[in-house]
Amino acid sequence: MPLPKLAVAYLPLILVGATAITLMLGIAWRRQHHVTVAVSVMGLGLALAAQIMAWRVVPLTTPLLAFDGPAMLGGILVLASTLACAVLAHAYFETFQNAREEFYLLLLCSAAGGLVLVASRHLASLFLGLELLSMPLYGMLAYAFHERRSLEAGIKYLILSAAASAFLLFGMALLYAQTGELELSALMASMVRGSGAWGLAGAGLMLAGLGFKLSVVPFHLWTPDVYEGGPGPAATFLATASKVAVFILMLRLVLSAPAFQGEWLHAVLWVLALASMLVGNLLALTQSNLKRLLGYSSIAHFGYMLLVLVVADGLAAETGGVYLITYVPATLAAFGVVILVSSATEGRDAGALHYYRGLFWRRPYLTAVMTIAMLSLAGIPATAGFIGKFYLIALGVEAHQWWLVVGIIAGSAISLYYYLRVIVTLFLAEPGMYRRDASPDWAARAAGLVVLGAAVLVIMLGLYPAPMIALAHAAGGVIAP
Amino acid sequence: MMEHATTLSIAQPTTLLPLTFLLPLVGTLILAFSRGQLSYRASATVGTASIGLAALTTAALALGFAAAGPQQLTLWTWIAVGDFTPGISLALDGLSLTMLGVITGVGFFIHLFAAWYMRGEDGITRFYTYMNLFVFSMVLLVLGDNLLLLFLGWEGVGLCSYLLIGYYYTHSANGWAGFKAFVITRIGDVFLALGMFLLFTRLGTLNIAEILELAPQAWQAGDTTVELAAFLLLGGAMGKSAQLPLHTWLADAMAGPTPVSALIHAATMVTAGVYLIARMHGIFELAPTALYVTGVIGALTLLMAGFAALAQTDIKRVLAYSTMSQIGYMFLALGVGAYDTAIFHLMTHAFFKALLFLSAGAVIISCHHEQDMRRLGGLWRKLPLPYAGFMVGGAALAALPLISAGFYSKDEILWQALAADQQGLLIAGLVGALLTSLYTLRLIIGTFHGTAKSDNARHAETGRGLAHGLPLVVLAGLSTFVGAWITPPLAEVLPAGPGDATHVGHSSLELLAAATALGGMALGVWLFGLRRGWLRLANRGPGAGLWHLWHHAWGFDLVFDWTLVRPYRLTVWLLKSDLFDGLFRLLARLVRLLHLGLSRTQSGRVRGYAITMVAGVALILLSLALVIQGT
Amino acid sequence: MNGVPMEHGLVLAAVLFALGLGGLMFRRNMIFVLMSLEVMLNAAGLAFIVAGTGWQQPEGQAMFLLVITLAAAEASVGLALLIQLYHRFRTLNLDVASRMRG
Amino acid sequence: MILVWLIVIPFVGGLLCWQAERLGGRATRLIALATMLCELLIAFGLWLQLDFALPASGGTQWAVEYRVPWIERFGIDFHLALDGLSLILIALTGFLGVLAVLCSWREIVRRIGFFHLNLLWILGGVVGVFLAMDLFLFFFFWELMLVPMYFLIALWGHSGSKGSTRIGAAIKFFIYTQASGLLMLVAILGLVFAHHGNTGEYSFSYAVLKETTLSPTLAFWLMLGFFVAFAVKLPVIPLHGWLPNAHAQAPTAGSVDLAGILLKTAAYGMLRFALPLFPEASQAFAPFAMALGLVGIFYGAVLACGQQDIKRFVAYTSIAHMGFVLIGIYAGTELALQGVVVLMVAHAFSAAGLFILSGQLYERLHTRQINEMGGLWGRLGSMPGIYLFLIAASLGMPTTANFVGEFMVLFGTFAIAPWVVALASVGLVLAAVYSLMLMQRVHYGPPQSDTPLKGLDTREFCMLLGLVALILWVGLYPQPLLDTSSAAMQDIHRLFDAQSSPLPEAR
Repeated sequence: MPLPKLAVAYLPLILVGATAITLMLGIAWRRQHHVTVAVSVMGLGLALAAQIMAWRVVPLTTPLLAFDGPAMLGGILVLASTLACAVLAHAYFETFQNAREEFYLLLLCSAAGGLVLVASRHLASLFLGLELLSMPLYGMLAYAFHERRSLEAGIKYLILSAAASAFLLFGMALLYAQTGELELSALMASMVRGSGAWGLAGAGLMLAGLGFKLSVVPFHLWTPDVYEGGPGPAATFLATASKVAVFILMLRLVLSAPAFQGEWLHAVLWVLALASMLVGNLLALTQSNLKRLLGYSSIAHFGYMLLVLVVADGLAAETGGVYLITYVPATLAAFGVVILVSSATEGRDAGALHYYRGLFWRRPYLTAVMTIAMLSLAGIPATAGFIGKFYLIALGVEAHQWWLVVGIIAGSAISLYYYLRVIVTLFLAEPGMYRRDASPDWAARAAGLVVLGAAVLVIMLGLYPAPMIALAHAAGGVIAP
Repeated sequence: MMEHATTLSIAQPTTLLPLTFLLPLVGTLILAFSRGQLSYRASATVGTASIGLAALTTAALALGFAAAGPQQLTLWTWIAVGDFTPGISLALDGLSLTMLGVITGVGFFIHLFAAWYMRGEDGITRFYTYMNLFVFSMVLLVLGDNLLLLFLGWEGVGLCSYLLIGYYYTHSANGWAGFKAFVITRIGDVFLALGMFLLFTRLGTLNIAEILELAPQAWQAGDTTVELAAFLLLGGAMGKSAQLPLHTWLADAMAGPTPVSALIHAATMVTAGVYLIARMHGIFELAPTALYVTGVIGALTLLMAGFAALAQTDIKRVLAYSTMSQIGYMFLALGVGAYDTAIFHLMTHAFFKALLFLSAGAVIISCHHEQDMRRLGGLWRKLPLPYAGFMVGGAALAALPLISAGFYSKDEILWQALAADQQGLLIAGLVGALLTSLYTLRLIIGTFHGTAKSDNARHAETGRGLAHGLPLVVLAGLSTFVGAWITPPLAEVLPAGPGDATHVGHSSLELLAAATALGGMALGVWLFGLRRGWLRLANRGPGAGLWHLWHHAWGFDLVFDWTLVRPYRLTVWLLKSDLFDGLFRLLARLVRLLHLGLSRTQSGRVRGYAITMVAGVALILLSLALVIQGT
Repeated sequence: MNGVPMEHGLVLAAVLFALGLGGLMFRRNMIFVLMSLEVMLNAAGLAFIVAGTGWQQPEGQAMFLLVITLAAAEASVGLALLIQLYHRFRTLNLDVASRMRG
Repeated sequence: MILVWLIVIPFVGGLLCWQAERLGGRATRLIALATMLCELLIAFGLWLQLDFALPASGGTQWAVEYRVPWIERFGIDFHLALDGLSLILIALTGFLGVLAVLCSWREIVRRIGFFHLNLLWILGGVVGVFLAMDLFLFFFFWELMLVPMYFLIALWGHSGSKGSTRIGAAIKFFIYTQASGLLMLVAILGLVFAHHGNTGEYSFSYAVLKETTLSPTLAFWLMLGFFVAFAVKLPVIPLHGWLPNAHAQAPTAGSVDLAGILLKTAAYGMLRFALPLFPEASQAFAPFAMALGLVGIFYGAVLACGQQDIKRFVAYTSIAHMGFVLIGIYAGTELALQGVVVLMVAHAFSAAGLFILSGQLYERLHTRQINEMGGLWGRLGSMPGIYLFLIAASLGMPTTANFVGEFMVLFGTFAIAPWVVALASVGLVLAAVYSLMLMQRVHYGPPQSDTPLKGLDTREFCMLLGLVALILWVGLYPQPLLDTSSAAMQDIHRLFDAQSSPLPEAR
């Protein structure tokens, strides 16, 4: 294997790691918020560029990592969302009293974990990536530990995530015991030859562990609490980069290994998908905290996306890619607005919906961003979300998964109720209990630009989705063994 | 629209033809868009003059008709889709000319009279707007050469009738009376519409002349389809002409101003059904059953209404039931195939019934809007002209032999019934004649003789002026044998009736009819005038019951109330909360319940979350165990 | 492997895992919860070792090392948060951290 | 390219209105008015210029076409095309747009810019629906127009009685349409994949998909998917739940657009897509559809009688009228289809008129409750006369456009389904019942007070007079309309009729 190719493939990971180390050293030397942000943004930007460059060398396989289409796409999404989170965090921590710099360190570590995870082709790298992704998140979520909710979110996530990790590990161990393989493709191959009860149980436990990270019903209960309590940027990262990475991993698992869809697992996935899309939406119905609401909505969205894993054929890879691409900017925009509104004043995040009452008449463009994000999450045309939903339904129709299609329709009908409620709140005139507001010059700041950019991206992808489709198509087409 | 309208080369009279409906239309438009700027005088002038000019136009047309015969004029094609090409096109023949004469001629005098009658009322402009619009629609009804245009007029007159019945809108009851009239006639209209659909579907045309030409080729006499078509047309006619059982609206329609009753609910609109059947006689000729039923309905109606008229106390309601009864005669005539006789009676009836209504109107205005017979009386000295009107009109209504117009037409009907060998109908007609004499006498005696029974009657004021006098005089003249001299030019349009006037039986029937009428009058004088035996009969035992029954016109209103109105109201009430929508609301409630239930799992406790997670894993493993067991 | 079949080792690990799970589900004290988590992770580690030994491969033990590392990291972060919890609420009862719900 | 302008103009106009708010309300309104007039003029110009008589020999059925690739992965084009039917409806949209702007001149005083943005965007979306000839694009616009409509109801609506809020109404409207829309999307995709299965190529093009061969079962289900989406919007009982609330709680302009145009998109969808794409299945389904139409006629009529809110009242009458439209569409004869076109136009005028009048009554009386009215005839100047005319139109009085439409539908259907026509005709009686009942309860009876209310001002009078004139024009001389849509309707009729006359037993 020629070294330069390998170097190109590894470059993003190396860059992220290097940035993290630089930051660590820099913080030890001198605390400078702006500089920290600048360095991490620069590092992430370079990594993102490198990731895009790395597309040239796919597919490339090493014993632990596989650089293929989904990995590249996942890497790009993870890095882009991390970048956005970093910029948003800059705004968020503006008024923060304690040390702010370590947050970026954690963020970068987590991003590195994500990069590993999306490319992993070995149980060890999978495990490493996943833990590297999750572990810093504990810290990030509890970062504002003076705020009781943040602490609570951290503790909850820590305990439950560790439990999930334990399930995952035990599942891995059982699979290993069954097959004697740790490399995923070999493992799958031997599962095809004959899967005993231990192996299947192991697969089930792994599914539970990964399902937790994707907050699939019934492993979803932590989601709203953690989203609500965690500081905005941490929740954003959790909702975007973390979930994207785990989903990409699962996508590659089911795509590269048809054995993963043995009848039983397939049925389990099917049930989980249907349950997630319905339960997530039902839970969100009358939610009046925006961050919780986004948590519930993410449950539902990943429920929809499980359809991709259930089908795992034909359009599936492309659909998964497209849906992720459409999901990320919309979520970023929604969280971005929350962060911007929260950032101006200290204290709890501005999660409660009543803060947003009549926002339009004060901050029309910010409201437009939020509206676009909500519409996109609801899957209304002219937003990227519509293309995603279109793809999903197309996939369901193609694969004759009628019940899941019905589930998607029912789910999105229910979801409209709460998305629309949020939207209309933004436009109502009556004053709320008390207002929180973004700073007047929000749009001129980096965070504002990110949010606007995300919204514009949502609209652009909704109106002209061809490039996105091409990207997802390309990513789905190259899957390493 | 007129410029590109006339495509064919037109003989002189035809160009006048559109004027008959354009003049009233112009009147309507002027009045409607005056936005309250016109004075009473101006409104009345515009409203009356437009009809007067239309009447002159009709006279001109009649002269032209004598010379040139039937005319046809297409203004423009209304709708053209495939075969479906009804035009806005007019046809003038003897029948429509007769109708046109009645409408514009009698209509003009009624308009004129209204100028006197409506003095002091608000909204005279509105009144004349509706009246002119009515004449416009009625003219289109009779001139339309296809069924759709006829239907246009047909519905238009219904609307005007509705509006004019509810003219005094501040009393809800008047509005509801109009409502009732419209809805019941609309039921008839639906039959007519269905008849149109059927005829068009089978014959491929709506043109009346073509239908009459094609029908005998398409159908044998007595064919089910043509019977059905005839029955449907009959349904339409029954609604409009207030025939059993769709008659209940007419008595309530008296809520409108009296000139309206005279024009719409006596002279013209209610006879549209007769016109329709006469117009579509070719269909009825092919449908003997329907034709027979027509006669039977007429007979039943004339009896039912005759009895009901006996027991009314409101002079206008007496006249209303008498109108039903007289139209019953016309239907009877139609039913025996004597179409021309029916039209002849239609014409004479228009004269004398308009006269009666206008006279009644004169009485009502003179007596300060008192129209209850029980509170009138002794007016003949104070109101000589209305009294004379009542006498002449009553004579015609009761078919006083030789000198009244009614005698000639009604006698002809009875003769045709005999000639057609319909003894049942003949007997009904004779009994009806007796009843007619009775209630006419009761009306006249009750209103004009005896003593004045209320202050309103004691202080009656005599009406004055040309608008008051001229219509009464002219119509009175027409109600005598003079009116019977007018022979409608129907020979070419309608087939001759079964009877032939030169037949031997004719004169003996004439004698019988005359005897019936005179006997009825004598009985009436005896009952109501000399002995007042009536009151004793009506106040005791079975007499009181009959009185009650007849006073409420055999209780049809009650029957309809219980079979139609109440069930409909009940349905409305039952569905008020939108049943089907309720299903979806239930669904929404279910979703909300699920939401609440699921929200309870979101307890906030880590241990709870962990337990759920473990339970999920356990379920997954359990399902695995089941699968493994299964294989 | 001599004598002990792999299944027995796995069952042992499973039992350990279930014990940890029980602690996780039913203990309120955060210290015990963290300990239960350790038990669960170590059960998984044990299973790796059993499996590695069963297949005569070193990878099982390598994985065990990773698991140990994770457990340690988990514990350190967990303890840090535990201190904050105590600092704030003067109790180690996890049920106090249930402000967010619904 | 002109077609693109038709769509773009309202959208751009809307943005301009939003920004023009800082120049004051008047400027905003004038811009909105100018935009809609521009739209109307373009439509009118197209009408004068183009020939809709017959498809050019060998050419397409479209008079104008515009096509650029959009999403090539699935063969989706940005494909707009215009024929007579679309043009009529677009002109209608333009006209009602003008009315909507005019009738909110006084009513809307807050956030004028954003209001007109939404108003114009609705109309832009609707125009898109009428022009889209690519199924993806059609769906795109179909859903897109919901959003501004939602805002219109939710932000400028009135709260109804019994705790029904405007937001609730707006959400209900949105959910009904969106959920059923997704069913249509499923059906569209089913069709596309069926086509893909046959040919190996993806295409969303109307012309291409029309040629797809489908198994009868599949065709039936796909047709049902389309039908449900359109049935919700039309609305067909029992999927009508959103309509009364949305109508009652929307601002006048919203009701005008909703009744005048949005409902028509459903009928248009049936005519353009449901029938031509699945002629056999539609033929098989026709008895059911007609039965549903009948149910709608009766149900709407009965419920209208039970309403206390004048706007709800008019809303239910719309359901009844749309029953006739449904029957006409599924009768499939040329006469009935042409009748449907006329009836759509007629209902747009009459319902819009009644809603405008309801709005004006509300401005004067500050109530929409019927039992708080009564005896208004003498107090409102010339308004009751116009009210009367519109009521007459709504009950299908001859000389009005509604009569022509209804009777053409009935005439055209009679040959196919006489019993349906017989029952539907009973609906004519019920129409009289509810219409006159409204008249009676609002305008007749003892007046509540003697003080005259403000009569119509010039703006209001001109608006209403324009409507009256148009209703009369279409009622007396509908031929220009019929000629315009004739080719399109003949086309549908041919497809439908190819399935031979004796009705196959439906599944």
